[in-house]
Amino acid sequence: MAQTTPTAPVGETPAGPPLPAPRSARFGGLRRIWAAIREARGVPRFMLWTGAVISALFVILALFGPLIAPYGFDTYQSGGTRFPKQGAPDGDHWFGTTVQSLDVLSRTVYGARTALEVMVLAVVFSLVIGVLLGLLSGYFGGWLDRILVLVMDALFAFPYLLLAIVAGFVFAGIAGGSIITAALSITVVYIPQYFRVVRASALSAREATFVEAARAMGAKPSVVIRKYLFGNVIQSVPVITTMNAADAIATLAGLGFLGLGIQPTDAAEWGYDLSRAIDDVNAGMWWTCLYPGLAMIIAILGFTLLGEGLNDVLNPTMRRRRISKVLLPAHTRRRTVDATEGTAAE
Amino acid sequence: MSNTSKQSGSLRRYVLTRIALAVPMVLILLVLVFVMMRVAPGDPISASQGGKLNAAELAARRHAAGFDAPLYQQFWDYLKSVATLNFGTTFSDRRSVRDIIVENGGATLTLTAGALVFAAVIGIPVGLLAGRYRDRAVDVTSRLFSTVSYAAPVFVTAPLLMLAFGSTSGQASPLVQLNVPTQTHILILDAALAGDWDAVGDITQHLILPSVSLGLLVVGVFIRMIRINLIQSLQGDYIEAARARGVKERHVVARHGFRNALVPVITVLGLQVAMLLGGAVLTEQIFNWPGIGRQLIDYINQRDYVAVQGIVTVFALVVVVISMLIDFVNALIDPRVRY
Amino acid sequence: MSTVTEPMNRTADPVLSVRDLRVWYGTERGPVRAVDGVSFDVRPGETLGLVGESGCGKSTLGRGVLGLTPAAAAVDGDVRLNSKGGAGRNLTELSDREIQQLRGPELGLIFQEPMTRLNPLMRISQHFEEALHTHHKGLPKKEVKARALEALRGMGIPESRYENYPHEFSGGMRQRIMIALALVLRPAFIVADEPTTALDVLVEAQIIRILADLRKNFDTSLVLITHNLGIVAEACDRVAVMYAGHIVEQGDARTVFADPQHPYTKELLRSTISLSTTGLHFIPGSPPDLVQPPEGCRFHPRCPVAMVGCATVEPPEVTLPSGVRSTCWQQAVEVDPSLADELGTGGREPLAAVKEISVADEA
Amino acid sequence: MSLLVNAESNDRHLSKGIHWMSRNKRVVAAAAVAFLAVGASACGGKKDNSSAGGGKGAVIVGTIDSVSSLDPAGAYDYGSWEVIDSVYQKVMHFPTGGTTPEPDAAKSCAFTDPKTYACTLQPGLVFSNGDKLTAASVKFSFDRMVGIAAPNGPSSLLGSLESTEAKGTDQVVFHLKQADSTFPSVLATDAGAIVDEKTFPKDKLLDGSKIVGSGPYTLDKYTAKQQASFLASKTYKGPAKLNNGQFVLQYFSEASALKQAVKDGTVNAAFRTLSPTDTADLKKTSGIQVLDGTGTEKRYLVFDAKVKPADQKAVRQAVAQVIDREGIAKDAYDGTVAPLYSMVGNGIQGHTEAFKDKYGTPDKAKAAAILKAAGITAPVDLAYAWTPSHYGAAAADEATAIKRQLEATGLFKVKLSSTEWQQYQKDEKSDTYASYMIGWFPDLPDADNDVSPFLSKQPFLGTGYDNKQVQDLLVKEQGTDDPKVRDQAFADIQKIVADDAPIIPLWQGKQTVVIRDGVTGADKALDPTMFRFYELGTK
Repeated sequence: MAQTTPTAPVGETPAGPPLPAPRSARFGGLRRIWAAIREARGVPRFMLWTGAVISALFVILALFGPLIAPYGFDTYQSGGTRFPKQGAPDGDHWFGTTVQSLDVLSRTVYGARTALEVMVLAVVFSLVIGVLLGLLSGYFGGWLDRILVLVMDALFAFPYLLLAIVAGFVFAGIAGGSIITAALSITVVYIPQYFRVVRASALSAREATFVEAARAMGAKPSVVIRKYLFGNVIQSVPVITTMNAADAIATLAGLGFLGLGIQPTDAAEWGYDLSRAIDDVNAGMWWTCLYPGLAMIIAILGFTLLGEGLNDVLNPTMRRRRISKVLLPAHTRRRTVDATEGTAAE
Repeated sequence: MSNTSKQSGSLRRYVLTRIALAVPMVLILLVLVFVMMRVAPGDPISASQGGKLNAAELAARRHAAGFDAPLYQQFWDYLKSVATLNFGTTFSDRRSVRDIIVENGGATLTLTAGALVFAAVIGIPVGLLAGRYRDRAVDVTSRLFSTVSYAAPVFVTAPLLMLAFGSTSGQASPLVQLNVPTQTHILILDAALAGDWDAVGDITQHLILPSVSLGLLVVGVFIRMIRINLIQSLQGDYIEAARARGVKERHVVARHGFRNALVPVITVLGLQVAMLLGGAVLTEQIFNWPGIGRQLIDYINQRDYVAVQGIVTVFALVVVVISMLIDFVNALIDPRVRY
Repeated sequence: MSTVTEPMNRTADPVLSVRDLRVWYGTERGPVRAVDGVSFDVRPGETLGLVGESGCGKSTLGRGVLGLTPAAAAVDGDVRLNSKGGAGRNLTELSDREIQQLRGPELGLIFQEPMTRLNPLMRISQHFEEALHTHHKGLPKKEVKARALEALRGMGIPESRYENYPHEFSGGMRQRIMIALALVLRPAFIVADEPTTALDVLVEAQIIRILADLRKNFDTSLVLITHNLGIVAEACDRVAVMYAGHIVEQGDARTVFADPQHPYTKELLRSTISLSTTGLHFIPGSPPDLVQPPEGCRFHPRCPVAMVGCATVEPPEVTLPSGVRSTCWQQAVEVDPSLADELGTGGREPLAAVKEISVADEA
Repeated sequence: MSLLVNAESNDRHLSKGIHWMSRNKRVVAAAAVAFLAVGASACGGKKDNSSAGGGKGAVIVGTIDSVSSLDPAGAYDYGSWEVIDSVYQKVMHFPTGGTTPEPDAAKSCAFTDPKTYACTLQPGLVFSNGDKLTAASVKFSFDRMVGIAAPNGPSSLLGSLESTEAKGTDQVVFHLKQADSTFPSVLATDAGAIVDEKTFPKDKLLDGSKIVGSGPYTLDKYTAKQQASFLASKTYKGPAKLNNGQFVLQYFSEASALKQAVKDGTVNAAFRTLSPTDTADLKKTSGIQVLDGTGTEKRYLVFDAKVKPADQKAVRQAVAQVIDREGIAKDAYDGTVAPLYSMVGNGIQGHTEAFKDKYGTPDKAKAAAILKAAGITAPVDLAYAWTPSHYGAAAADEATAIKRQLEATGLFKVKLSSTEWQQYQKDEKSDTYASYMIGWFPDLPDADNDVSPFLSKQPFLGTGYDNKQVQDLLVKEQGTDDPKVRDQAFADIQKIVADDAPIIPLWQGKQTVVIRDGVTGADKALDPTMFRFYELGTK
């Protein structure tokens, strides 16, 4: 990643308002985001931070799952004694046990781990592919653009869960239900979103005079894309990313629920646990369904709040000057001097 | 009215161009679906007979069923089936996808409509209030509600609802299903046509839980979109202008704010139908709802990709058509669109 | 000196008389003193030009009078509307409901940007119907249409376009429609907020003529907000020059232009291109931050003739024999040397040095 | 044009002062009212559906099976056969509770020689549409079945049928390719269903649901994947005694939904297939009974003798020695399955407890000894494959249970691998798995049908097990219909299999039917060969 090399036409170009100053081409966007976050107030601030905290907790839970969870996700006995089958919550198993006599608490914790892995993979995949395609399409245009747009729109036209299901069904057949597979099936759903956003702003940036200038100066496309478009685009991405992160959790669970997700013996997955729990619910066993369900909702909630908050903060049309009531100090009447009589009057 | 002919003309022109634009999209969709289904492994025969027959027998049957025909051949057949609106015949139980749509579409339609009604009844007023009284209590609570409802997947809310309100599964009690003569394949309509009001009651009772679970999926988006658009339209210049003409505040909000907020809202809400169709798959599965979504899952499990292909195609086409209709509606509401 | 308007202006008492009007916005950084103690009068059929750099509070003043300031703003002072409907009430003390009823029939506002001021989803007819229905309950439909068409005709909009949508009109036409919308209710007093800045020169002339004719046809008083001194000279009886939330000079347009008193007015006039001026002159520095306006005279950091005292003591408003009122120590001390003491010892030394620095800061 | 008129009129409204919002309000209000009304009428609806149970004397049975074909030539799955069996008649049938076929449409049948089976039809048989059922109909049905050989059809069951011959109106002679003692049983399956030659096309499957048979019921109303309603046939002449005038099959997508339906009383009975949890819960529910009967589904642990370490007999034996069938039945299936100690199913003629006799109760000491004797050092690394997408959710539990049992002995380290069903079949045949999970649903209640597919010269599983002695025994038992000879052959086969342990039988499914109080005859209906809907009745 070469910083501004003297050959790069950065210096000459007037720092157009929509663009970060050349030097911060790559971090300017982020810096602006951070500034916006810091000056957030009121509801957006609340959503932003609540979301952030919940998401953080979720991540911690996932990362340190093995330390937090009392047992492994497939542990069914300890010290030779087998766990109760569908045992109600008690001292040893705070969240009870499942039909496979697994500890619900541990399953839930490890579920977070799985969710995080898939989430990160899915988001990264779709981010990389989507942004890349979007930039190329928006920057170069032409037939490449036309074809990509058509395909993406077509993908976009699919009901997204349906798309994920079909993709899951395809991938699962090819590679079996691994974490990667799940992530891929979800990725397919999100690529079009990134593509659209990125392409749009790439298009607008492309018309901008300074980019024209840069190209006129013979800047390599790669340089222009990296320094201008990317810096420009970076801002719209965080919102979508967090929103998708939330979505990814739900979609993964949806796949798992339909048995198209990760293989149950490979990892703990909330959707699968829920599908198994449906029977228990009808049999009045609430704990196997409640805790994974709750965990999922909270996790999704966290990321959604984060995304919403970011959106409020970053989206200018949603930004709003804080109302602070003004108290006018007592009036001091302006003194007047009337030259028509030529005497000063208070 | 000198402008009458002009406007209708422009509207007609708009509709035609819009349709023309949809054609390549449809073609791409078809290719996508076809490719996906061919990448998908397995076939109905080894799925259903795999445990029973030896390899040679299986191969013979696969050949007999034409699963080893060359791709261009298969694609051509697929295109023909779409062109004839027949969408192919399922392998596992030899139903034409058209029949599936006709027989099970009614159920999905009922469910989706129910969900939309619920989402609209809750979402529109709340969204408007939230947008009008921004950052007040009503706004904050509604936003939290919308976020939660958005965060809770169908298969979490559904069981909980079942638990809470006593579960009802299927679109009606078997006897009701048995005794209502089939005319429109929309059970509730058939019951009404037959004048069997107990049946209608039974059907509606079964309809509530599924619609609510599915509706909760989109009500959040409803609220959010309506709110945002109202806020934005209330910031419009013509709002201040109207105030400057001394227009009553409630007219300013209603006539200028709400109405202008409506245009983008309709678009987004229309897109939600796609989301509903997706969610319907899960909902139908959970509530044993005999809709298209449930058929889809069945056929996926049977690896009947002729069926899956057909159903997915129909879903996709429906979405394309809907988005087209939305544009037409917008063209009606917003004169600018026509030009 | 025009003879037509003079006597009328002098005799009739003002339709609108504003005293010590203040409009402050609340922000993160504290209150913005957009309008900070402004007084002026507008007489029937009179056109008052309100000039000043952008951001000096012109538009806020206009909206402040009509009570269209945002929720975050605080307004006080005395705004008397002596028209039939106004009945000498103080507008700043009216309820939202009361002021809303005055807007339209008594107070009109014409906007800077005509393109976005009409509701794109409503036909022109509907705009008029709405306006008329609001203020004349139960006006028969025929009557409504008749009056609307009359107003449009006045603005040179053909009847055939009555049912059209806003987007079917050009910018100039829209502005004329906006004006027609304001006039159709025959308000006694109209604020025109830079009505021509968004339009090209030809259209501008057109609009200005229309506005100038107002008072002939309807005897409407007009406050014409602009930064274009040419327009003022052309269309206004009197002019008020605003700087940083204050009116620094006001009086008969011709008198002020012929012999500007306040240094800012002088600078302003010099900086406008005319055949006489050679090369472009500009006022160094930039308008002050209205959250912490400069002590003393707000113009002193940029004032070429500022005195040391200007930086600390606020100047009085001097009414000169010509009737022109200027808020500047220069005139004040001329008129009444005794006031000089207030500037303190050495208060009359030029502030040049200080100015250099402040200018340096700005650069 | 009309569009425009609308727009116009709208605007007229607007100008009259009826504004969008007020219109919108009205819409919303209307919708709200509608929704409330829905709610209200729903409460009204409740009464009537609780009474659904008994209504109109119809017995409503819920199931999660699905029908793939209403035409016998295309039907080769339990869901379809539930329908076929009720609508069509067969030359032979299995009497309730029995596994030896008896005449049904036939008056009498017998082997005239090992390769010829001759039947005489009952006089005066007619199809539900009035057409006569003659020897020609029977010949037509079998020729058609074999001729069409539908990809999803059961024609493979008639593999040994050379040709069918109609003599006169009531004589049917079946010529076989080779001696096949199981042929009478085959005739009793629904592969032998007799169809009306005037209704069914000769060379293709019948479309639609207008099917005609001579069975106990006629298909009255059919909605695919939702409902099938059967009315007692007025023309039926056969052994079955009907206890109901009408029964309804209600199709469910999810076991949980089915369970809820039987709990709510919207169905009178639930057959195939509730989850162990549901069954356990229903047992506790008042007003509901859960009946168990022997099922036909079996689950085998199959070794591939071509893959290490399964190629070593000692390893296979050691596994057989420690595997705890009771444990699997309890842990994975809540006792909804029964331990199985032989490839030949419980209750099938010729069944022996071969594995129990050889290995007794699970014993890790013996197992260790076996390995030691063969000079194998424990722990042995053994890969076990299973598929999540064909044997239901509990398959996961079974796989885990097996892993746990084997590892608990300290003699094995088990690596579980799960593969999607499609791939699974390929891998298993291509000797990829050392050991794997296979389920078996026999077509006939005949020992031969439980063993020959796995042990014959070309087994359709990758077992890598090729035992001449066993293959000879199979030929022998297939060559005769003398019970004593066959039983002996099967006894020997089971003994050898238990010793070589190429395949370890684990469990045999129980069929479970859940009925609400007032439903009669469920015990008789619950027959291993086929569920007898006609036995059901309501008090």
